[in-house]
Amino acid sequence: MKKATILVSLLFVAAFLLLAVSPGVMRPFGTPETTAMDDYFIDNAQTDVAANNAVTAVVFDFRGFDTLGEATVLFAAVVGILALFRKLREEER
Amino acid sequence: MSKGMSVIVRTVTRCVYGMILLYGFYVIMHGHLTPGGGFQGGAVVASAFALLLVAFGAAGIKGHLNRHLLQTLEEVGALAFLALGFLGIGTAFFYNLFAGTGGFFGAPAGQLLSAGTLPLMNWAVGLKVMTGIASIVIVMMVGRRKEETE
Amino acid sequence: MNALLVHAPVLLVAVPLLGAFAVPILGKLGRGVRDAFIGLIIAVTAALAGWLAADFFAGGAVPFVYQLGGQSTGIPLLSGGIPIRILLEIDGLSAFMALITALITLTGAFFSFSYWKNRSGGTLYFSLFLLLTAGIFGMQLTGDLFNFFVFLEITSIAACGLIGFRVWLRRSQEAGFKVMTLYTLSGLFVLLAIGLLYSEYGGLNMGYLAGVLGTGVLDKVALGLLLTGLAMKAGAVPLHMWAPDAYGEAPAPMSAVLVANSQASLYAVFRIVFTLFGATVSAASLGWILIVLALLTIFVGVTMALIQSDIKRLIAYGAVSQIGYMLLGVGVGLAVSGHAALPDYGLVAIQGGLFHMLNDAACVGLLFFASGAVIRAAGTRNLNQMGGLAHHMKWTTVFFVIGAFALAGVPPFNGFASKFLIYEASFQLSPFLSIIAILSSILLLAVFVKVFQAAFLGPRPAQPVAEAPVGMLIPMAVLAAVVIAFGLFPGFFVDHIVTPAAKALWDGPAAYITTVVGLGG
Amino acid sequence: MNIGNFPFVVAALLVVLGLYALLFKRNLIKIVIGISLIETGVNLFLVMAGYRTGGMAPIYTLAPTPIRDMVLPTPQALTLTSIVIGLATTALLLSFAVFIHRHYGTLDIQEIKELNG
Repeated sequence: MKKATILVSLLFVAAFLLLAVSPGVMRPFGTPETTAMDDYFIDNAQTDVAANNAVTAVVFDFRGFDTLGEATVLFAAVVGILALFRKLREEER
Repeated sequence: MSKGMSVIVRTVTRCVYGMILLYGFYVIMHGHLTPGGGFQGGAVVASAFALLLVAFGAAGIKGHLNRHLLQTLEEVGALAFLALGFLGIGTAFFYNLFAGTGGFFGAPAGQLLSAGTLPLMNWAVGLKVMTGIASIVIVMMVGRRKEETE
Repeated sequence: MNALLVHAPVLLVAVPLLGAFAVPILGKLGRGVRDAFIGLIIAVTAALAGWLAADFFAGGAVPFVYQLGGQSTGIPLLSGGIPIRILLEIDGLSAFMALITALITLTGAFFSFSYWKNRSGGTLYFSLFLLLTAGIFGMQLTGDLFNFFVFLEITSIAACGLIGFRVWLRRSQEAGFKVMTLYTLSGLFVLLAIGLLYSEYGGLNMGYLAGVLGTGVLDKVALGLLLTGLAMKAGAVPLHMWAPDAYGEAPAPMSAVLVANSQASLYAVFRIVFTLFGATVSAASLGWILIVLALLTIFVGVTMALIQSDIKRLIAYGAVSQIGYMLLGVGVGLAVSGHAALPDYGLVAIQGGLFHMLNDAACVGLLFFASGAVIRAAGTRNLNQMGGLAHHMKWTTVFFVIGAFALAGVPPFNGFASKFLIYEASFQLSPFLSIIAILSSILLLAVFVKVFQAAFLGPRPAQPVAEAPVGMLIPMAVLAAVVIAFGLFPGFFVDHIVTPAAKALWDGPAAYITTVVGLGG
Repeated sequence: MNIGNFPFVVAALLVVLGLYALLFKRNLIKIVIGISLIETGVNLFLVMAGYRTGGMAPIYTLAPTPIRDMVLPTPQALTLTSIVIGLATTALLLSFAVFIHRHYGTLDIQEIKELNG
């Protein structure tokens, strides 16, 4: 019974996702329509940031705050893992 | 297992270890010019540490990779990145202070010392990622070994 | 505006991050230095949040943006109508949520100093705590969808590190794995929705997207994914199965912060249904979906609380049911916001829902703190093995009773004030809603009377237990004072801080959009 | 050659496969693999959203002349971020799996259910 419910919900999600990417709903591959933001990055990476690599310009300058968050996620994972494998006190064993 | 793997693996590791490190540092250093950057280069360097760990075992790398040093370096990398963000706070957080000024790191696009704070951030993130992943791998390896002996 | 205040939105994230990165290094200098530093960081953060909110509400609650890395902080740089940099956007709701987070993290940190005194890994514990704080603030202040996802993941990972922190308890590891799986899944749903929206509209800013979203299938799928993911992270039934494990197995002060974390996800649900999709989807049908979820959450939370014998798990189910009340209030508001007449009780319902967030944070926090003190003293979490604690722990008993009555909605405590607004408004939409809500509150009161009788009354325990240390009592006293103050003077708080927040939702997305893309729209 | 929506469908199928593993597998490691599969699907979707037919990498160093259309840089940056986040989650999940194995001596979720009800 429980398994049937899970299967039905999985099929539901699958249908949902495939509907979203089906032709007519999702645009065809390789044809982005609204590209004003990305065109700005491509055109101005060299003048604004003086970086030849537009992706790095986006990662560290235009969206630098995301990268700070990303570094924080990794830091959180490291701290969490160190905490799990830390040395315990005698009374905590 | 704690003694590491066969002599072939260990010899090959000795040969390629330096090259992987060099390549990783290259990727970090040229992040603003060529494909790559702090994260990618840091991951390459960390993979060299992981290779060392696999080849020589947890006991074999004692004294070579100090866990506490790695952790401190990771915190230093994170702090440096945050400090670079704070550097521009006169204008806005994460404002790129040096880019295009012509001075320090202000060369026009295409040179190694260009792009303002970007190369510095690449180094900070690279340091953070290489030490972070390395300490995850080492801690998990050492923890697993303890479990085997218990 | 003051120069520091201009940067306050980003400092609310950056200062706790600075703390989190520096704590492991400072921890080597000894516990005193470390604790002083953490106290300073968290106090500065809370003061900044309070100052920002005070200035914001006093200035008429006009939304403003903070542009990261640009030439100007206040005026976003646009390209083809799309903001190209990450924007933090403060409106009434964000400022209000930041106040809640500041209150809970401040008391949680000071409670933790005492709670984690004789345990291992204190440095790592506080580092994770500060990361969680930064993540929650980031979720509430950011105006960029992908940035929101990044902060969502920071809170997920930091929260799971804290849930599994007591590694010697096997249940905490099980809870950690389970919660991490579901948090990751919810994060990936959100990311997939962001990808769909980006591929269609080429932008990531919420204000920009709110202005251009259509009514196509793609938008509906994105809305569905966002709502599923965030409802899962907020702990709404039927995706609540992680919530009691998380609240129940985390260290006591962290359970309180986890509730603030769930509320941040709930904030995102409100932001998405009112602001992001506010102009394009049918408010009535979406509102009724929220109402049904809310009723289910209230009902399941209370009935499951009824059968628990583990004190923390019981409070955890109580906390789950309170999420339902918040959803109910805002859901009623959403359901009527589509009406042409815009009846006034819609605004009252939203006020009730949001005010209940603040009240719930205070009283659930108080209950978790008190339960931490009780478990520490009694040495067990099983209610059947406790008894007579009131003889030795007078202050803890008083605080527990205040928290329990407030949670169950007994006057004159704060839970009553906000629940009354919810009952009043939902009665006008359908009497059935308020009947279920009231009945559940009464059941919850019965549950807490049972707990009180089992844990605090009865004969003196065989060996005397010690009262909780002062370091724990003071944070509890602060929260109890908040609970009583909000209960005695609800009008003042509703007028000055809740109404601007509720209006930010009720008045629709126009102000939020205009702040980003300018008056040209 | 026009391939229409086919790449997006592949990404969606990867997500569905991952969900299947997550929901029906009993081994904790397989559940983690399922999560990684979903992550891969989502990342693939993100990076494909930024592709322009015939575009080249958005890097000016040694770029072929004349410069053609470049693919969109933002999705690549987002994917980079989400890959690192995925790494962090996977590492934490696996650590929890290690400790669950230490405590319970098994990785089968049927035998690890103290937290029901």
